[in-house]
Amino acid sequence: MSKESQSKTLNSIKNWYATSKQEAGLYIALVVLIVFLSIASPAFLNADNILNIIRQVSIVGIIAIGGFMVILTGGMDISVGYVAALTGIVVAKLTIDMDVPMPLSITAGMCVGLLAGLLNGTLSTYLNLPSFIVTLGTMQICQGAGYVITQATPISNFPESFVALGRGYWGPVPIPVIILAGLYIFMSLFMKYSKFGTYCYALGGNKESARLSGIRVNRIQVLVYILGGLFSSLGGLIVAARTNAGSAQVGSTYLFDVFTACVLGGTALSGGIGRLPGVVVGCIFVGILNNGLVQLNVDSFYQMMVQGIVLVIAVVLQSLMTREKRIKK
Amino acid sequence: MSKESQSKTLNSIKNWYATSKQEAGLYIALVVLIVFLSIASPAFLNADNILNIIRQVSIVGIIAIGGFMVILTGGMDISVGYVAALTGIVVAKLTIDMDVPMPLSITAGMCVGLLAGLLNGTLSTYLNLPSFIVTLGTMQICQGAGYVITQATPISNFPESFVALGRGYWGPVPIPVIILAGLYIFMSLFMKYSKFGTYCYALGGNKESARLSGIRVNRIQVLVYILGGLFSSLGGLIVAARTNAGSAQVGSTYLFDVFTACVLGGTALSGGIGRLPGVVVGCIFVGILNNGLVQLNVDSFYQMMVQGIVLVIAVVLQSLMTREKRIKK
Amino acid sequence: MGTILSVKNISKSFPGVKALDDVSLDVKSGEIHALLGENGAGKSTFIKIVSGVFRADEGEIFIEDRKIDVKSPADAVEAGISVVHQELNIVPWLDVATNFMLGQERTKKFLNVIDKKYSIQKAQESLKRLGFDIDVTKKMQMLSFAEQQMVEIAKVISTNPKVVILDEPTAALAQQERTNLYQVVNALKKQGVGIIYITHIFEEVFSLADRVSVLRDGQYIGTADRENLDEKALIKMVVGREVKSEPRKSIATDEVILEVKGLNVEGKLHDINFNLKRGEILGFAGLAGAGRSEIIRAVFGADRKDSGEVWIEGRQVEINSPYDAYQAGVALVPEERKSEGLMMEMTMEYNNTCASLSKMTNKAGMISYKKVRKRAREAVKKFEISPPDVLRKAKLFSGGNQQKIVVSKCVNADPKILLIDEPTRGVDVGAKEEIHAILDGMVKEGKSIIVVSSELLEVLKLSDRVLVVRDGRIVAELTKEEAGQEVIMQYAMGGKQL
Amino acid sequence: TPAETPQDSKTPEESAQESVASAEDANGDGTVKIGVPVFNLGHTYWVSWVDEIEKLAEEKGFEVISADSKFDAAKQVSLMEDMIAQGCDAIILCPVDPGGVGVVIKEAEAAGVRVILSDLDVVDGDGNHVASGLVGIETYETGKLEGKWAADYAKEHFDGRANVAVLSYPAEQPCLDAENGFLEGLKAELGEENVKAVIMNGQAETEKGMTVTENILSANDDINMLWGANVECTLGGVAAMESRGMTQEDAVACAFYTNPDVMDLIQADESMFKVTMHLPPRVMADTAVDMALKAVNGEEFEYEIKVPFELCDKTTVEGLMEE
Ligand SMILES: Nc1ncnc2c1ncn2[C@@H]1O[C@H](COP(=O)(O)OP(=O)(O)OP(=O)(O)O)[C@@H](O)[C@H]1O
Ligand SMILES: Nc1ncnc2c1ncn2[C@@H]1O[C@H](COP(=O)(O)OP(=O)(O)OP(=O)(O)O)[C@@H](O)[C@H]1O
Ligand SMILES: [Mg+2]
Ligand SMILES: [Mg+2]
Repeated sequence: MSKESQSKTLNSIKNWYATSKQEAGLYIALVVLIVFLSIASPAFLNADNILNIIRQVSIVGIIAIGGFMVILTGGMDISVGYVAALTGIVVAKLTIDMDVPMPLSITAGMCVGLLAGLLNGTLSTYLNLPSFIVTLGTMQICQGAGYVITQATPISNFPESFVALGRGYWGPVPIPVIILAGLYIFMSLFMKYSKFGTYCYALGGNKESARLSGIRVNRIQVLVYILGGLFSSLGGLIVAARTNAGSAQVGSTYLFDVFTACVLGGTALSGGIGRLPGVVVGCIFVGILNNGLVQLNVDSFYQMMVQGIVLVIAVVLQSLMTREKRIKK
Repeated sequence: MSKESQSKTLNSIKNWYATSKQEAGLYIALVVLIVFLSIASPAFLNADNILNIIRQVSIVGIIAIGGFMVILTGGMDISVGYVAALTGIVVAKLTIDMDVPMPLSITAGMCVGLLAGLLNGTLSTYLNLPSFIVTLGTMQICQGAGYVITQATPISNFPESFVALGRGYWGPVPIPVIILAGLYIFMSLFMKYSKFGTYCYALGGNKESARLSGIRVNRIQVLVYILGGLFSSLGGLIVAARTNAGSAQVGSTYLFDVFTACVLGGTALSGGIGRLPGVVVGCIFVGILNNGLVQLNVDSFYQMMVQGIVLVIAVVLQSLMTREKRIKK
Repeated sequence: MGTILSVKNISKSFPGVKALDDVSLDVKSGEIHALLGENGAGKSTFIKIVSGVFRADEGEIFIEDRKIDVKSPADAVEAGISVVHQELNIVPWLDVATNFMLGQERTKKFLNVIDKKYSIQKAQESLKRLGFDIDVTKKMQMLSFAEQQMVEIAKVISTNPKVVILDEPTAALAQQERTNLYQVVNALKKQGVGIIYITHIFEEVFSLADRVSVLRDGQYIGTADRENLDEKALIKMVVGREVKSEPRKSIATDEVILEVKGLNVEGKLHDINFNLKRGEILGFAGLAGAGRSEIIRAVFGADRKDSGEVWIEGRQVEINSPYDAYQAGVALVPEERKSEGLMMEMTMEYNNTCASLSKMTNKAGMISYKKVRKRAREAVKKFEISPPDVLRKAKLFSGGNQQKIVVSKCVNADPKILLIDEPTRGVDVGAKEEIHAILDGMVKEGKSIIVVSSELLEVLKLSDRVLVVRDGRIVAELTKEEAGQEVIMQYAMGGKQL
Repeated sequence: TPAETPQDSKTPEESAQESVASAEDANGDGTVKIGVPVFNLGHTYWVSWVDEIEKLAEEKGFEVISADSKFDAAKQVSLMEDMIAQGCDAIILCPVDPGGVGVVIKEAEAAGVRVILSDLDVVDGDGNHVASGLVGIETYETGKLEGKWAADYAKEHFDGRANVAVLSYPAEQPCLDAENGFLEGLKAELGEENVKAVIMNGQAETEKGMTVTENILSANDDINMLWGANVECTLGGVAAMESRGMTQEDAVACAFYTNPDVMDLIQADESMFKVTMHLPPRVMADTAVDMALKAVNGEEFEYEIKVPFELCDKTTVEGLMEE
């Protein structure tokens, strides 16, 4: 009996390890990075800078939730950054230039994400089009629309209350961080404990098996794209609040950041594998990397190179730590 | 007997249709676009403009050969654009600033592609890392190196002989077009009839099967990445010759152009499916689209939107025409 | 007859499982050596080591007394070892001929250009030898599962190997093709090739094998000459106990629960009409490619149908997708477990419950992993899934155990009507009886089942009624009493008309 | 000849000399740290600008932390936050999005980090300046000046007609202003009816400039003038024209901003590249650094100092090259 209970605890430890080990390498890489940076730059570890980093991370983090879900179900959404930008622009145009009440214009902004997601989802699912092209098209449409609306001149000066969404604090904690934390906790649980969440994994794992198991794969797929759009829009709201403007000069970097965070966090681009906690750690890694390079005052031309090299090292480290004992594949 | 031979011809027609139909929709979309543009803008169909378009297409076309091969084997290479840029920069630096003889500096330039491909290939194959991250890292390294070398100031004024590579003519035909045409014909045949080409398809279709059939999949995979790098470098040489400079401001758009051309041309991003002739048509489509918007004098803010919309329409059209009768899977 | 392949003291561990423990085996040239064992005994692992897919932890491999080091499948192929693996390994988008020659292409000197004509010719010839006439320029994907399997088999034996290893080659084949395969295997044997033949079907062992070796839980149990064995002894050797096989008693009622009327799928199915009664097990027999799978897939909504009505319990239901089918109380165990049945990267418990998640929620509508786990543990017990690790990824189970997981998934959904395509493909003798007993138990609870199986004996044993399918048509309906191997085969091959 | 005399009491050169301001930190606890979230290091102008600041840092003994905003407003805001968190004493920036950075600048100023703007001003909702100082430029007026120059050239060589291929870069406000100014200047001199403009986004890159110009040329065979929003895309445009066999007989090329290559071209006889507007990065950097140091040391200074562009054509190029 005692032997059995022993093997039970052993098993549960194994299980914990098994579920989190796909990110284990990332944790180690993160720790290495943090230790290195805090030795190299004394200012790195002060509370101010840490809050600063997570506040910066929060936007990519929120967008990455949606991006992650799409990737998890075996698709990809490269329109995320510009959907975010367009959302901010629409809200700014409506609120600032047209005096539409805040709640209404925010709703309109979220509709950008909704529509973009609906377009992405419907075309890629029901017409079975490659999601790369569909979302590329959506991306260009959003980017273009952003320029058309703003005429390349950012629309600034939101009411204070809205700006607080991006710049305010709740006690010592920035509001975007609270939003991110809330969303992550909720979505992590949702992805794990809801039927919808588990079905997302099934879709990415084997769409045909999922279909034959009576799962309505198309409907779920479209919903996931819509959620992707909505999270992008939410991110866009926060960017707008943070920069106090709706601007078409925003959005180009989110795509790579989101993908990098997901992949570093152990998400397989082929779908079916990955966990939100990993993604958030991936985002933090990317954020720390960006911040650290500034802290170390690396020449900005070298920054790109260093970033590339660190990225490769991180992923090598991750893979070496994560390696299941060499078995096939 | 006659019945048999009849069914044979029938079969071969069916086969031809089956192999080219994955691009059929694209051809139709292309024709629609051309007809529309030549009605809307009289200058569109003159010989001058047509040569102009294919000359512009040739750079993306050459890079796309390598990009296609990587995608075909189930990977992705997002470093293509910046490998091309860095190649041009290295050649410029050596030739112009350091007076290295042309053949030597061109060789050095091609080594950029070789090394980038080797890095991409080795890490993603032998360490089994996600090709997205690895090539993203390579991309950043190349981009950074480009800026470090040029300090953001293009290095200009190649010898005439080199510039001819990008701007010269052979009779009425621009030299880059000849290079592209030659490469396409050779590579199309090579991919179709050679062992290596067939193995690329096998790798993308089912890597494990290929391995079990005794194919040395890793070796081929690495070679494909190297070829991808080399084609990028070749494209980079032509960009440098065309602009008469090695510049770090080049390269950002090639990635999307290459992927768009491949996907429009019927290449599956999951690997195993696609043909080079489709890719070249995809490139031409992208080229015509860019050219047409200028021909029509579309406001540059609206250009992006229109581009996105046309892209989505093209791919919808393509899918509707291409739809195989719904069979299982 | 010299020893051609000799494997000594092989051990192999996977995380949590010792798959092989000091196993030795030798094969003589011109010998058919059957390798038997329960699901998960380590048979596939053993041959994967011999063929370079896995590396052994310990042990040596000799070919004709020469020690070889197989680091990759390429090395094994070079050494003359050819394998048909248990799971299909094809490149779906390439044509049959290219698949057939993959890795063995004959090339011209110039740029390694493949001699395509030769490929086509060789593929066609080899397939014909197996009694198999298909257009080898077709895409592999267009072939049925059985046809794909035949291509693989044909490929392997066409390479003039020294050793041929067949891992459950007949599991996907129907009677006719099996017979063809036996002939080819015997011909190879005459040429002096050493053959390892893995199977769960005992008739094959008795009609083909010269010697029989048995593995159990990764341990080598023993080798015996076929002459010295009878079925009982063999079962005891494999399972370690006796297996009772009792004939089923019919409990079918007269109440029609499922009725299919005028079902057509263009080019595949023509005017299919049949019904299923409550408590009945209805068998579908026919040759490979006859369209049996297509019928139940169309009923289930997995494939589009051009016309036809489905009535359940006297009411017409619209089934246009598997979801609709599940809502109507119909579940399907698909034919191909790897591509249609399982999510290979997901855990056993996930696969086991993903079709019945609605039943796994707590009051708040959240999935209760306690329930999921409990259900998975029950399934492990009921289906004797080994290793009994519910958190193991599906891809890490042996073939037979994977099959059990698929069946358990559909049983968990608690359907009124279970459609089951090849229920015991690759399942060992003991577990097969278990699955049969489970199906029997289900009808006793008032459920109804349609079984499609290429194993005639299985159809005969399970079914209360048998429908014979040929060329997309139902050509005969036989009661339990009328049905017999010969009659069915006659109908199936078109020798007898209704 | 400078394009415009600055409105301020002091010329930038004077004010720069006046304060070879000690780089002592105000509270004397170390060296001054200046953060520079650069507008876009993809372009030569900004590279030279940062280089100048770094040179000054060595001369005057302060520390520079620079990073690339990559022309992304949100990225620039992040960098500023990083720099504030890191304890910079001052930040010098050209805002990617003048509307957007206001809040961060306020935050910085509140945290005692003095912010000096370059190129573009930032005001809050009530129209008050939020930063400590501004090194201003006048792109619209400068563009107009160049337009006048081009009009004179057209009168002399092209019978007073200007058919311009415009390689615009609408994403950057100063570029857009310059473009509008140029066209305005042109039209004012030649008359609306004699000016035709084909405006396309040249994306500020050589290869894109070249492609777009090729496309413009094949749609319009009467182009005799090229204007580009920066040197890179204009060079691409010139290359496109030249590879079509056009010479300075057929067309003239005008650009905004400079680099050494362009000066060579303008100096040469056979090039169609005739004019550009030079904004001396050294003066811009000097002025900004000077303001920043003064601000950190608590000295008084004028809020805005305007730095004029200088017209760079054959007559002035040698003088400019010497700098
Ligand atoms: N890649 C793997 N990783 C971990 N465990 C594995 C792996 N492959 C097989 N196993 C385990 O090794 C044991 C032997 O499996 P194997 O596939 O050899 O069985 P088998 O005898 O072929 O069974 P079957 O008759 O069902 O095909 C099983 O317990 C299985 O779960
Ligand atoms: N994906 C496909 N595309 C085109 N034809 C197909 C496809 N799958 C199967 N077929 C054809 O449909 C017919 C019936 O298929 P299938 O072999 O699955 O029937 P079956 O009676 O279930 O046979 P079995 O179960 O023994 O394999 C065959 O002629 C096969 O070639
Ligand atoms: Mg097995
Ligand atoms: Mg079947």
